[in-house]
Amino acid sequence: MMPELGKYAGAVLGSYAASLGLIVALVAWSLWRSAKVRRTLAEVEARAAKAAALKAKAKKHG
Amino acid sequence: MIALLVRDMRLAMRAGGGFGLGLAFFLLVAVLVPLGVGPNSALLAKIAPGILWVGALLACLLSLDRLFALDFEDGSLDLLVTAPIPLEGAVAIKALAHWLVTGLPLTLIAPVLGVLLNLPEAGYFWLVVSLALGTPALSVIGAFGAALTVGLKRGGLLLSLLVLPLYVPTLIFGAEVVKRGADGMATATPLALLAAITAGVAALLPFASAAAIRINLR
Amino acid sequence: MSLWEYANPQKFMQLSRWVLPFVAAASVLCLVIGLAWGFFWTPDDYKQGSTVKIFYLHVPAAMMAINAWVMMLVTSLVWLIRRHHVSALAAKAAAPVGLTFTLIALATGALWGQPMWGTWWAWDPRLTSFLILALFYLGYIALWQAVDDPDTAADLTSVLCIVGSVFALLSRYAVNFWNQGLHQGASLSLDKKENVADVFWYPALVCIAGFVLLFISLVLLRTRTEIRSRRLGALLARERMG
Amino acid sequence: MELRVDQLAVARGGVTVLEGVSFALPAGRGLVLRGPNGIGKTTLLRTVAGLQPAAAGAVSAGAEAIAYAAHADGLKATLTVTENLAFWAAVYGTAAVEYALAQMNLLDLRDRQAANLSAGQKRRLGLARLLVTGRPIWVLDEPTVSLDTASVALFGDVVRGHMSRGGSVLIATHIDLGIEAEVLELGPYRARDGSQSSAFDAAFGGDFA
Repeated sequence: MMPELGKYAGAVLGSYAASLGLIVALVAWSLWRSAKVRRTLAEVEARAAKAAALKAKAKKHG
Repeated sequence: MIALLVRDMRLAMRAGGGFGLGLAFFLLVAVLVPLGVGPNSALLAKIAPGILWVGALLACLLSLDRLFALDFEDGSLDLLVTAPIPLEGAVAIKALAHWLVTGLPLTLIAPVLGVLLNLPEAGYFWLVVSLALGTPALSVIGAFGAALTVGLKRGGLLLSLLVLPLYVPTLIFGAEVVKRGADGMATATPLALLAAITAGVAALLPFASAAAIRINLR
Repeated sequence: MSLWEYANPQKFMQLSRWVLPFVAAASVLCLVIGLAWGFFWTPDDYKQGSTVKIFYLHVPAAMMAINAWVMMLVTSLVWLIRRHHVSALAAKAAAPVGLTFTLIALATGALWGQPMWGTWWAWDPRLTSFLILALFYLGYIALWQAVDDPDTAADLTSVLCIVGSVFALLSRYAVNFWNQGLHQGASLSLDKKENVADVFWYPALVCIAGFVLLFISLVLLRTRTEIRSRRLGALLARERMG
Repeated sequence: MELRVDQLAVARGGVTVLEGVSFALPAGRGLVLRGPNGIGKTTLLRTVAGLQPAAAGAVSAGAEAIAYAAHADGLKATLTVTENLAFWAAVYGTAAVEYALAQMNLLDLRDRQAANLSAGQKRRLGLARLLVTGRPIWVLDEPTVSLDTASVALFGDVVRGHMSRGGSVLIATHIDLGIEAEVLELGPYRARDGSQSSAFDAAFGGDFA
């Protein structure tokens, strides 16, 4: 199945490895950052909602 | 406007350091390169135009981070923005003042350093002409970089990263003029392109620089 | 319904959440098909041998490296003129993608140049231009990183992007003037496809489609992250103020 | 020339700090802004002076009628007192250097470099700049910082003189300058629950699940 690359095997395989490596690294970094920001945002949103609920409650009683 | 030019020149003269530092750096480059590449005069003659242009460019870069930062720190940039002179004009004047205290002395001292680097005789005239035409562009482009980074801590390094790629066309055409002049070839084309870049950036870039300063002061 | 509605972050988030999986899947599909086709089922070039297979990575990456900058230029202009936050954030999101494509084009170019020209690096006008383009990307990204206030950063980077575009064009011209170069002419353009035999051309087209879709999906994903991060910053600022 | 501020909202770092600020300052009058630290006095004054855009609302007087003075005096340490003032006089196209020196009691120091002035003397020089601008509306941010009692009184006289010639003064200060001026408490204009500017809320306020 593997095509005969001849004397240029190093250059061809190196190109594919370098390119795919860079792309995979970029995608992985983007996904990791996306997940991290999404998680932090969810935490802060929950905190903000809780604070708002507390404030509303205090208003009702006071 | 003229008052601003006079003030900036006066400040540069009295501060002492800034004025001489660029020249000293330029001199050091011209001394260190032969020490690094060896005393072969044919090789030095060949690379002299490029070394002299790169040296002038880096010497220009040295004092750029103070161009607006000093005025920003002591509050006079705020006052200049609210003053009745257009900020675009003020930026252009400050770039002109920067050129008068760095670019112009570099241009005048360059032939002396050309001797150190064995620049061929035919090259001296073109060295002075190309630096005289090209260094104003370096000051104006540098003013743009300084305007972008004016409010930043550690702006100096970022300034170099932003400005050096913008210097590429000026450097290429400037060094090309000297190279061709030294080889006794026709210099009209790169010289015209160099002049066109200088004229273009002097006319247009102050608008971008003024916009960047206004954004940074908000 | 006007196109500008999608410039609203909420609208953008809704639309992109729906679109992103499809674009991402299509991009993976195109890249796998195009690269596998090119790698396994195309013949060697009579002159360049098997190095012709690098073409399927090198050319699409180089095209997208430039297109990414053009996209940043357009979104920067939109931000300066119409003040749509999504536009500025999309430009910010695209820059690292563009830089990666530039690096791919440079790396594959060096690997290709070694057997063809006998050197890893030649100061050839095209390679040099891409090196300068990489510097422009670095400066742009560094400026985003250095400025704290997000709107100020968006304004400054937009100005830099516009000025940088002019200088990138000037540099391209200057570099051409400076060295006529070893690089073959543009081997792929839509009206000149006779330069390349059909066997190479069809898989290359699939690869180009794959790179375009990859760029779109990465920019969508990263823009979504930037929007969330803006909202996060705003919420934290509100918390601090009590 | 009247300064009129209408429903002004100002933002610092993208967060609205004051909103709904309205006042009118007729020629010959003074207005003192008061409020706790951090409420946004400096931001408000910078917005009025045209250094930053308003988040909402309008300022009627053009920026070219306003002379602004802030904490930093914009002095150059290596220039003499006269040179510092002469520069601004040239920029504003006036010839009032001698008059300004006399008014701020700087005549004896005229040839001294700004680097060799005390903090209070520098401040006086910074304020003398206002006199050479020839502009009718002064916008001052804490002008009396580092001035001693005598200098505060001197500055109060200068401000009164300016008002008697038809000039007006908008000033943020904690101390009494001894001038006749109305007082505007900024407390009631504090932006509600530290809210974002409305445009930003519309853009980033929603649900980003």
